[in-house]
Amino acid sequence: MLDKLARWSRIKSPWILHLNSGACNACDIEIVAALTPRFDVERFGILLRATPRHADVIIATGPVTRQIKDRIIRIYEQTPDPKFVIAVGACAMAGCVYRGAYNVMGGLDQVIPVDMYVPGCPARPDAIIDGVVKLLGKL
Amino acid sequence: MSFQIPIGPQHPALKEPISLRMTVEGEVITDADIRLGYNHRGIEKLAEERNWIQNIYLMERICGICSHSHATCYVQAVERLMELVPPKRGLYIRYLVSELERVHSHLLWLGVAGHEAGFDSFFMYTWRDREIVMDLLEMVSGNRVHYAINTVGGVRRDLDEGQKAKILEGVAMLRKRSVYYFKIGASEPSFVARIAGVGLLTKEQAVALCAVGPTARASGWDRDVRKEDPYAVYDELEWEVATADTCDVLGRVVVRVKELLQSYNMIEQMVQGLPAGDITVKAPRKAKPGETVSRYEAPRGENIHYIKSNGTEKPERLKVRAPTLANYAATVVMLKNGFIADIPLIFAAIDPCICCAERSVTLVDGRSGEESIVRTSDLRRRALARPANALVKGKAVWPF
Amino acid sequence: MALLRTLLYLLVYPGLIFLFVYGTFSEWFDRKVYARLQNRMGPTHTGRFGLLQPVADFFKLMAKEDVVPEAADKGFFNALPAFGLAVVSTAALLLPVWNFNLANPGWTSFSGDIIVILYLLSLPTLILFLAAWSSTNLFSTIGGARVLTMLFGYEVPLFLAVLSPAILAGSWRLAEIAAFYQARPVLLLVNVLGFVVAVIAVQAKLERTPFDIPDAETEIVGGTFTEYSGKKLALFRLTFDVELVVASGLLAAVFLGGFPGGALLGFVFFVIKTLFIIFLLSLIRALTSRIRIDQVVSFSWKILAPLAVLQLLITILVKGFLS
Amino acid sequence: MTDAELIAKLQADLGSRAEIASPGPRRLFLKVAAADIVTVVTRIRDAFGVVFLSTISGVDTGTAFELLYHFSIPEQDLNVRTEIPREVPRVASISPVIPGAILYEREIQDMFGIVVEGIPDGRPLVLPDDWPEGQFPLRKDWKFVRPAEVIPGGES
Repeated sequence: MLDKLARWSRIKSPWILHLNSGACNACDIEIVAALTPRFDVERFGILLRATPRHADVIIATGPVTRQIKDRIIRIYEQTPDPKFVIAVGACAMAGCVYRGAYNVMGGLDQVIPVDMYVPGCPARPDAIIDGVVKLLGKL
Repeated sequence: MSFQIPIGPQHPALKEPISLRMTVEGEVITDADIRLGYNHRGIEKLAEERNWIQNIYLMERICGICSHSHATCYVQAVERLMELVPPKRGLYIRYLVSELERVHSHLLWLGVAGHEAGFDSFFMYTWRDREIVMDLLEMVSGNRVHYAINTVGGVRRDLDEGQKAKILEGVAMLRKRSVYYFKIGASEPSFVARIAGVGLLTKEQAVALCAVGPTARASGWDRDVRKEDPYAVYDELEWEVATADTCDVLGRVVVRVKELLQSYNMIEQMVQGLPAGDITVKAPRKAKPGETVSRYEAPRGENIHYIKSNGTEKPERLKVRAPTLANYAATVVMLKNGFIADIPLIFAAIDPCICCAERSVTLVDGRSGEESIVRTSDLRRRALARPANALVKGKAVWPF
Repeated sequence: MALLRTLLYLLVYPGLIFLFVYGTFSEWFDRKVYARLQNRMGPTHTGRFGLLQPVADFFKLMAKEDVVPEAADKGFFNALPAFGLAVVSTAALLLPVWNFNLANPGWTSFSGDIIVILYLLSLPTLILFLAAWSSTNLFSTIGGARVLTMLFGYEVPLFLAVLSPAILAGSWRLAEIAAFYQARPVLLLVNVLGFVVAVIAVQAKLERTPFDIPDAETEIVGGTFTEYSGKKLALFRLTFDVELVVASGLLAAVFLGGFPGGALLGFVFFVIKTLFIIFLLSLIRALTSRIRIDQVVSFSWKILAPLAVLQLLITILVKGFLS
Repeated sequence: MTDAELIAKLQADLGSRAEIASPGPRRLFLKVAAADIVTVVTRIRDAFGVVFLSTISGVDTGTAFELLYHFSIPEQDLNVRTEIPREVPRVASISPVIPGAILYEREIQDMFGIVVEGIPDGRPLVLPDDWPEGQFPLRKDWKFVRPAEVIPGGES
C-alpha cells in the first residue's frame, strides 16, 4: 500500500535538475524551452529545481569534459535516492562530433550510470518530455 | 566580514558550466574571479583532423544558440580561401537565417534576463513568442537549433513563395507582440528598478577592455561589424546600429530590443528583395594554400575565425574567437561593487555563451580553499598571494 | 463528550487534517493561477485538474532518502522542520474559523489572540533562519541572513496594518473584531489602505516574488533550503502551505469581516475569502520581478510603514468621529 | 582611409621594421620580428589609434611558432604577425599596452607552451586541473591517444 503510494507519487512528481556537462547549449535551450508555455512540463508535475538535494531526475547534456567530471560525480552523489539520470542529446550518449577530442570523456555513461537516453542533436523538447515519460513508465 | 561565494560550475542562474567566485562583504561584491574550463572540449584540435565540409558541422556545434554565426563565419573564410563567389540568392537566404537567429537569440536573452530578475512571467511570454521564430527557422532549414543550412559556396535549401509569405506573417506578428511586451516590461517598476544603474561600464572601460557586441554598444560605442566590415548583403539593406548610452543592464536590454526591431526590418527587406537564381556554386575539395580572417557580427558581438590552409582537404589551423570571451574582462569590472543579487543579472547581461568562449580557451581562475580545482603547484603561490581567502566556515559543504 | 469534541477540533476540523488538505489545495490553487497568468496550464494530470499535485509532491518527498550534511548542526537541523509545522498549526487554531460563542469563549479565543497569532506567524521566519544557519551551507547562510533582514523590513508595517482594524473595533480578540465588522460592514472600507499594506507584507512574510530573496534560485541556489531534502523538505513545504492559509485567514478575519453564519456557512466564507486573498498573492507573484534586499528594506520603511501609520491615523480619526 | 593609404602610412611610419601585405580587401598583414612586437604595437596604438585587439592566434608551422595579433579598426583588419623559434618559445607580453590582451596570452601559454614574458597574471588556465605538465595540445607533434571507453553494463 505504502509502496504503491510512493510509486504513484514518484511518477506524478518528478523534479528535475538540469546539468550541463560541457554541451553546446542546444540541448540546454531545448530543455528550458520544454518549461515554457508551448510544452509546459508542469502539466506532468515536473518542476525544475535548483539544487541536487531536491531533485529526483538528473537531466544531463553534453559530452562530459574532463574538468567537470568530478563535479558530475559529486552532484550525482548529492542527489538523494531514488534518483534517475537521463542523458539528453547525442553528446551525452556517445560524444557526437566531439568524440575523440582530448578533453571529453565521450558520453555521460562513462562517468555515472544512466537510466535513459534521448537521442537527437539537439533533442527536441517533445523528445525530452517523451524521454521523461518513458522513464517514469519504467517504474 | 568578507567571505567568498562560489557561483557555479553548476548553478541555476547559469545554464552552462562556469565558475564565478565572488568575494563579498555582506551583500556587496568586493572582488570577482572567473574560472572557465568546464566546457573546454578542444574543438580547434579536432578541426585540424576534419575536412572543409565536415568542419561546417563541427563549427555549428561550437554553440547551440549562435550555431549559424560560427558556421557562417567559417564558411565565409573558406569561400575566400577557395575564391568562390556564392550566388546572390544563396547569400540572401544565408543572412536571412542569420537575422532570424539573431531574433531568436535576443528573445531568448530577454527571457533569461527576466528569469534572472525573478520575473518569470516575462520569461514565459518572450519564450512563447520565441517559438514563432523557432517554427520559421525549422521551416526554412528543417531543424530547430542546428540549422545546417550553410555549405561552402552557398546554402543547402531554397525558399518558395509560401515560405516567404509565412516568414513575413511571422515577423509582423512578432513585431506587434514585441512592441507590446517591451512596453509592459519597461513600465513594470520592480523590473526596471532591478536593472537600471546595475553593472556600469563606461565607454572608456569598454574600449580599454575590448568589449564587443551589445555590451559595447550599450556603453555608447557604435561598433558593429555589419557596418564596419559590411559582408555580403548588409551594405544593400537599410538599417542602423543600435546604441544606448546608459552603460548599464537597462541599456543592454534597450540595445537588444532595438536590434530586434532592426532585424525584423532586415528580414522583411531580404524576403521582399530575394533575387532569383541559383543558391549554391560547386566547391572544390581542396583549398589553395593561404590564410584569411573572417569577421561576423553574431548576436553577442564580433565573431572572428582565422583559417590557415596548406593546400590539402583539411585546414592547417582554425582559430575561433567567440564574442563572449572578449566580454569577460569587462564583466569582472562590472561585477565589482555590485550586490549579490545582481550577479546573475550582470553576468547574463553580456549574454554569456560559455560553450562558444570555451571551445578552447579559459581565463582567470578563481577557486581556492579546500576545493582544489586549481593545480597544486598553483595553490601554494596563491595561498601566499591572497591570505584573505580563508572561508568563514571551514567545514562548509558546497552543493556545487 | 467535550474531550471528543476538542479532539475532533484539534485533529479533523479545523485542526490538522483540514489544515493539511486545505494547505495543499491552496498550493494547487496558487500554482494553477500562476501558470494560467503565464499562459501555461499548470498541473493537469495528477488527479482531477491536477488537484493532487501538491499531495504527490509531499508523498514523494516523504519517500525519498533524507540526507543530513556532515557539517550541519544535526539536532537543530532535524528538529526545526517539525517545529515550524507545529508553530503554524498552532497559529491556525486561533483563527475564528468556526462559530465562536462570543459570550463564552473557548480556550482558542481570548482577548489578545490577534497579537499571539501575529507572533506565532513570526516564529516560522526565525525557524527558517535557524534552519538555514544550522545547515552551514554558504548559500543557506546568506539566505538566512536575508530572512532576518527582510523580517526587519516587513514586520512593523504588518503589525501596524493588522492592528489598526482592531483599534477601530476596540477589541484584541479576533472573533470580536470580526463580529464588529459583521455588524457594520461599511467600516471595512476604512481599512482598505491597511489591507493593501498587509497583503504586501504577507507576500514578504511568505517569501514569494517579489520578496523571494531568501531562496532566490538564480542568486543563491536553493537559499535557505539548499541542504534540505526528503522528509524535512516536505515538512517545510507543508509549513509554507499552512502559513499561506493562516496568513490569508488572518487577513480575511481582520479585513474582510471574518466568517459569519455558523459552522457550514462560516466554512464557505472561509474558503471564498482565503482563496480571494491567495488569488491576490498569486497575482502579485506573477506580475512582479524579484527586488533586491536593500530595496525591500527601503521599500518597507519608506512606503509601507508610512502608509501603515497613515492607516493608523485614519482609524483613530474615524474612531473619534464615531464616538 | 583606404587600404592603400593605410599601407603607405604604416610603411612610412614603421619603416623596415614591418613587411606589409594585403591579401584581400580590408585585410592587412604586418610581419614584424619577435623582438619588435611591443614597440610596433605601442606605435600603432599611439599613432593610428589601434586599440581593439580581437584575439591572438598561434600557429605551429612545424619549424616555428607563428603568432598573429588580430587588431581591428573601423575600416580595416590589422594582423600583426611574428615568428618565434621552436627551440626558445618566448615572447614579450603586450598586456601593458593593450590590457585586454591578457586572456589571449594565457591561452597561448597553455595551448602552445610559449612563455609570455612580463604577463601580469600568468597562471596556467586553459586545460583541466588534472592535465599533465608539459603537454600542449595545439602543437602539431602532439597527438591524443583516446583511452579505452567503458561499456556500461558490459565487461571491463
